[in-house]
Amino acid sequence: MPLDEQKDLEVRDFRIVGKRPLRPDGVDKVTGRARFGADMTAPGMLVGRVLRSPHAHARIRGIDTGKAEALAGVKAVITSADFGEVDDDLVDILVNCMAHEKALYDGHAVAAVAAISHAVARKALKLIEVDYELLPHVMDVDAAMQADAPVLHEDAADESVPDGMSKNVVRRHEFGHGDVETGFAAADKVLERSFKTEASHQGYIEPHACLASMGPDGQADLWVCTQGHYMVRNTCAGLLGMDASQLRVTASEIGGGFGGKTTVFIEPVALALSRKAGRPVKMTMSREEVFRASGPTSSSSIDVKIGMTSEGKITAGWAELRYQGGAFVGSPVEFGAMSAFAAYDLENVQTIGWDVVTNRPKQAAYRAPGAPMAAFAVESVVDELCKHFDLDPLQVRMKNASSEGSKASYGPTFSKIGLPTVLKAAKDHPHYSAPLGPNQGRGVAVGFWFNFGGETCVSLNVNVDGTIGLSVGTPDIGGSRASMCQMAAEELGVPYEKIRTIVADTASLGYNDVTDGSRVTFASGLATIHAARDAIQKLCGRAAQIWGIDEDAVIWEEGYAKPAGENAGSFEPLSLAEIAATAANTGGPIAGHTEVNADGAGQSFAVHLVDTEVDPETGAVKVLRYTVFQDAGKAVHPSYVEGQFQGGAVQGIGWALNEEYIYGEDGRLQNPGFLDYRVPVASDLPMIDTVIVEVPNPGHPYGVRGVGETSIVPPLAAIANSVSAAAGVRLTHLPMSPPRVLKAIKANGQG
Amino acid sequence: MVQVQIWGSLKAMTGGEGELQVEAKNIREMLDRLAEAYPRLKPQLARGVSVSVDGKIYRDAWFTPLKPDSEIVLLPRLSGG
Amino acid sequence: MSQVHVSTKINGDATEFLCEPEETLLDVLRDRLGMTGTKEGCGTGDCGACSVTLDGRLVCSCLVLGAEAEGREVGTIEGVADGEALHPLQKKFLEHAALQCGICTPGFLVAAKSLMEQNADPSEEEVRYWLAGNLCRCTGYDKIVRAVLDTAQEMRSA
Amino acid sequence: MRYEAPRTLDQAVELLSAESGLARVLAGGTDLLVQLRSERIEPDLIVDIKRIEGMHSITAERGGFRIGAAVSGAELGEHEGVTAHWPGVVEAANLIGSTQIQGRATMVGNLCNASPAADTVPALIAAEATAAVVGPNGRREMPVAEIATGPGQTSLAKGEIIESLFLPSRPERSGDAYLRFIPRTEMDIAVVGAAVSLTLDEAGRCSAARVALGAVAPRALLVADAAAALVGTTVDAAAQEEMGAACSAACQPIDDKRGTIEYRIDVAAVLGKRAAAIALKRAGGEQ
Repeated sequence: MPLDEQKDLEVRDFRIVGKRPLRPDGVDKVTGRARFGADMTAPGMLVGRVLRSPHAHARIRGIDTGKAEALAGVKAVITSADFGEVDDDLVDILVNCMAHEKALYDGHAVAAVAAISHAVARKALKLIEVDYELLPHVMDVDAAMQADAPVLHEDAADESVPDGMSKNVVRRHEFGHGDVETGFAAADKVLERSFKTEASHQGYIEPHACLASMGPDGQADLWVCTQGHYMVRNTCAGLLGMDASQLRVTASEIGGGFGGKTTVFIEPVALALSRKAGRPVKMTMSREEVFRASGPTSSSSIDVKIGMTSEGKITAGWAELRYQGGAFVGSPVEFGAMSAFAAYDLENVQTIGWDVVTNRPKQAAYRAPGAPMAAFAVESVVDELCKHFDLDPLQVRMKNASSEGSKASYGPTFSKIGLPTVLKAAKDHPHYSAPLGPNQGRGVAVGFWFNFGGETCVSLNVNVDGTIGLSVGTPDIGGSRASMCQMAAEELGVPYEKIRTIVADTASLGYNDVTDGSRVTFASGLATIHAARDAIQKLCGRAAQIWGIDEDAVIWEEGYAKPAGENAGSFEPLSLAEIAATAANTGGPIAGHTEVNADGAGQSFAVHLVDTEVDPETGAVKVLRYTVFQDAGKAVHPSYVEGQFQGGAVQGIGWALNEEYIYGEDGRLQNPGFLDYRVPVASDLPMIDTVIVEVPNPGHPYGVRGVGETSIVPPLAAIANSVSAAAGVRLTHLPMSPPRVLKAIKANGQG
Repeated sequence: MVQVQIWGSLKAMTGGEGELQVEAKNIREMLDRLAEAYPRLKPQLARGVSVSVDGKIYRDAWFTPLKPDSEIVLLPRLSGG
Repeated sequence: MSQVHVSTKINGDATEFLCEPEETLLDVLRDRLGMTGTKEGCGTGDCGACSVTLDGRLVCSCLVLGAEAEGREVGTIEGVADGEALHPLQKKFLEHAALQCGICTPGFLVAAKSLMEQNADPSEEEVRYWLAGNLCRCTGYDKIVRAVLDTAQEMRSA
Repeated sequence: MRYEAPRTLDQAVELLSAESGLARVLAGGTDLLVQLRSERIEPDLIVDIKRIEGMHSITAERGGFRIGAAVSGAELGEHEGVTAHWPGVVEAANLIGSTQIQGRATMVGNLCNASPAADTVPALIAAEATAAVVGPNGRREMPVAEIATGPGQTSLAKGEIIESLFLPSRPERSGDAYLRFIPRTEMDIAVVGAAVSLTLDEAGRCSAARVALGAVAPRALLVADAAAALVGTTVDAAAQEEMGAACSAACQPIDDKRGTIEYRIDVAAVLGKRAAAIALKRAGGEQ
């Protein structure tokens, strides 16, 4: 859709989109009927369990499974030997699911059993003998980059990494334009600071779970909680050497993902066990396994250098980012490097990112992967420069903000983006000028995320009674079935309640990319709108047949086919239900389809405003007030948009204040549970206020932008700026746990 | 001819050039020509890229038309959480 | 290994089951009785997804042995609605969009119902502390707390 | 594993004494079930004491209170008498875990789990509470401070269980308080815990005091120097300052996932002072 059609978007009067209907899966979820990953059973089902390495780095000299196999009630034991050769792009995934020559982190799977009960499975694990040769390990990103650091892989680096670096450095990324040295020379103040963030976990409340069943004929079914069941199918089929058609994957209800369920861990293991045992195998991770062996996000070490004039104009921005992504290639450092300065319209900008491997679990995506740490570092330095020149931090951001026509720090020129509008909304909000008490501080930060569209396929079936069955292929994590029903109802002109949206299995609908990149309301929504339009065209065709007029003399208005145009004649409008009732007589079933690679996802920006209070004697931080401002393009279901804003903010609060992976000297995870991996609890928080800004995305028929991820980008920085103001000292290491805050306060007092 | 901007770390594969010119009418042709003209870009192209055309980001759409005055920017393959 | 025979009452229904001595009430509910509305998020009493009532007291069913249910009364999410009629909390959770993924929702509802029975007029702070043992990772708790406060107000004026 | 739920104390003692393998007592289960589940322990016998007569009762005795071993935090918090006399002990018990945990967790369990960070132990020590230990050789009353001997270790002999705790009567003008530091507002284990119990004379001077700290040593510490800093003073700022310094000086903490040595030493002083201020108010009749 060309840009000049945007005005129509802004004035369009929606009937159902923008309202807050009850979600269609709601009653099941408040009554306990909804079935999640661990809620399925099958006749003859076995219990699958994984044996995990207690060592951070060890060569596996041998695994003796004989005693376990001999135990009564054990039906299968597998190791990496039970998997064959796989394509290059699947090797890391396979080795992560089942260690091959080396155990690369505490919790790395080395073998698995299927048995008739939990008790037998537990005993069997103890009977598996693994001969480990312990190797030195490395956990910290900066330590892993040292020339003499223990090496995980001999040849994982690609052509981007210069010679002479540690073999743990596996990728180098660089972005930017202009010349930063020229920019720094034009500044009145150039500030360089270093930052660290610890690894955090998505912390979804539902542990990974699946039920696999494979018959001797090689046909298999898999029930699993995942953000992408087509991804699970393709990956597992590749890992097990199966045809994709032989594996049907059904996505269960999913108890949170936030990026952590965009890959496989136990699923191929369950299938391999089921194949060997000839019976269904159910596997669920314990919470401890989730922490030790699923995919937390990277920890990071970042240097930032920014030049500013005394009037608050940023003359240059530079950052070097080092992320460890666990034991395999693939930290999201390139997204950190791309997004770090995306909120700023800069003439001179350069970012460099290093992807580093360590003896930690392979990172998985976590909500705007890579961006929150980069924003923390950059927004902290911008804040410090504002303080240096005694400038209003929002005005400085307004002065330098990216807007339509700005060249983004990662290359392209922005089309219509909402950052200036979002900044203005924050500046005008009463929160920004509210008074603060002693030991309190206010922080502000900007965040950006790209958003993503991707491959999408939906099918919309008009039932004979005039109701609609809508099949989508993107698992619903936060209410997307409601949004799909709204968009289909909007197009078709039928009541919301007449539509039922389901998440179809992999055999029933074409390929869909994973629910990630904040893409579902955008991409599945776009596909739903087009599928509805496809159905409308067919409905109009049937009406034309009935009336005996040309198809293009029929228009669709508010649920009715109507004759239109000079020669159309005069007929009573036909409702969708009336046309559906005679479908058999007019050509058979009526359905609309869309198969699309949905490009044109619009970027989303947010500003977070937060007040905190610091106890100067203990370093404890209390969040007093929090307001999120974010561009949603068009909020289809505002309640769930607000929910994304609030949830992202609170995950960010956790990351900023208390959540961290803590490893001992032995390389073992010290806090693999919700007791000591401290996610925010209800009593830690105030209400999270939200302001939805709507600057329509020209790439979507209703102007929708993804909203799920941007909301976790600003909070780390906003809270750090707030705590730094309250404590009177700059905090540069996340999380800002009480011992770190108190130490900084004391050091400041002595300095 | 279309102008293609590449990201910084790829310049090491193009002899320091950050803006490349190739003859192409669509994304597929552009990627093919780049691989021919700059063989050291091949591994990255094989791993996958996104392409921004006039500010709109495409991931796989080969036949997206390119015009001589289009702003074309190569990006790492985008995904999310 | 000999199994324990247990006679109990679940949501008012007399129920008997056999379980291993080390099985938790959560395991029994989910794996033996097919009552999967009660969820397991951690198995260590730190997330509240498995909240049930035992003789009217709110507990984590992962920290109760199945054998301990002998002669007791257990209340689960499956007993919160009265047949077709949703409990006011269930309705308010839907109205306020107080759930996203929904995995923590049964635990929150059981816990909030227990609060309503103890305190008809809780403050926001009381709601937040009462529910501090129920983790939600999607919502940031805002809409959950609002839903509970709104329910309390509605139940008081009813 | 066997599960037994005896009806009498004698039966419980007999079961525990006769077991040749690993036996564990189940009260609230909030620690035991976590250990079971994580496969850290695999007991051969679990003795559930909750069906024993009297285990759930709180009774007045010699001007104080006897609290059965199976009394949960929630039940304790609902008891007006104990809450009025020993608010510090009750608040310590009520700080343990969530509402759900409160429905199960007991003070005796907290004591026998012997975690250095147990919340109730400093408060009970400050209160000079005793434990009634019953075993094959009969019944004895022991100071709470002598139960835990180190992390996870107690002085209880095979077959012995704690039947109840006794909180003594208190003089006029007395108050107690317990504070702990945790990173969140709920659901954490104490990084430092501090309990103060004190009595004022008619002139408002502190005539007696007990100060105990948790999570700063292998077991809860009774800090005599801290108490001495209060006695004879009006518990004014200077006395509190000196008392805080004594708290810090008594710490022998470790670095772990919950806090650093330096942090624990600093915060012990802060919490000690703050707890003293609350205990002082309570002794003066304020709540």
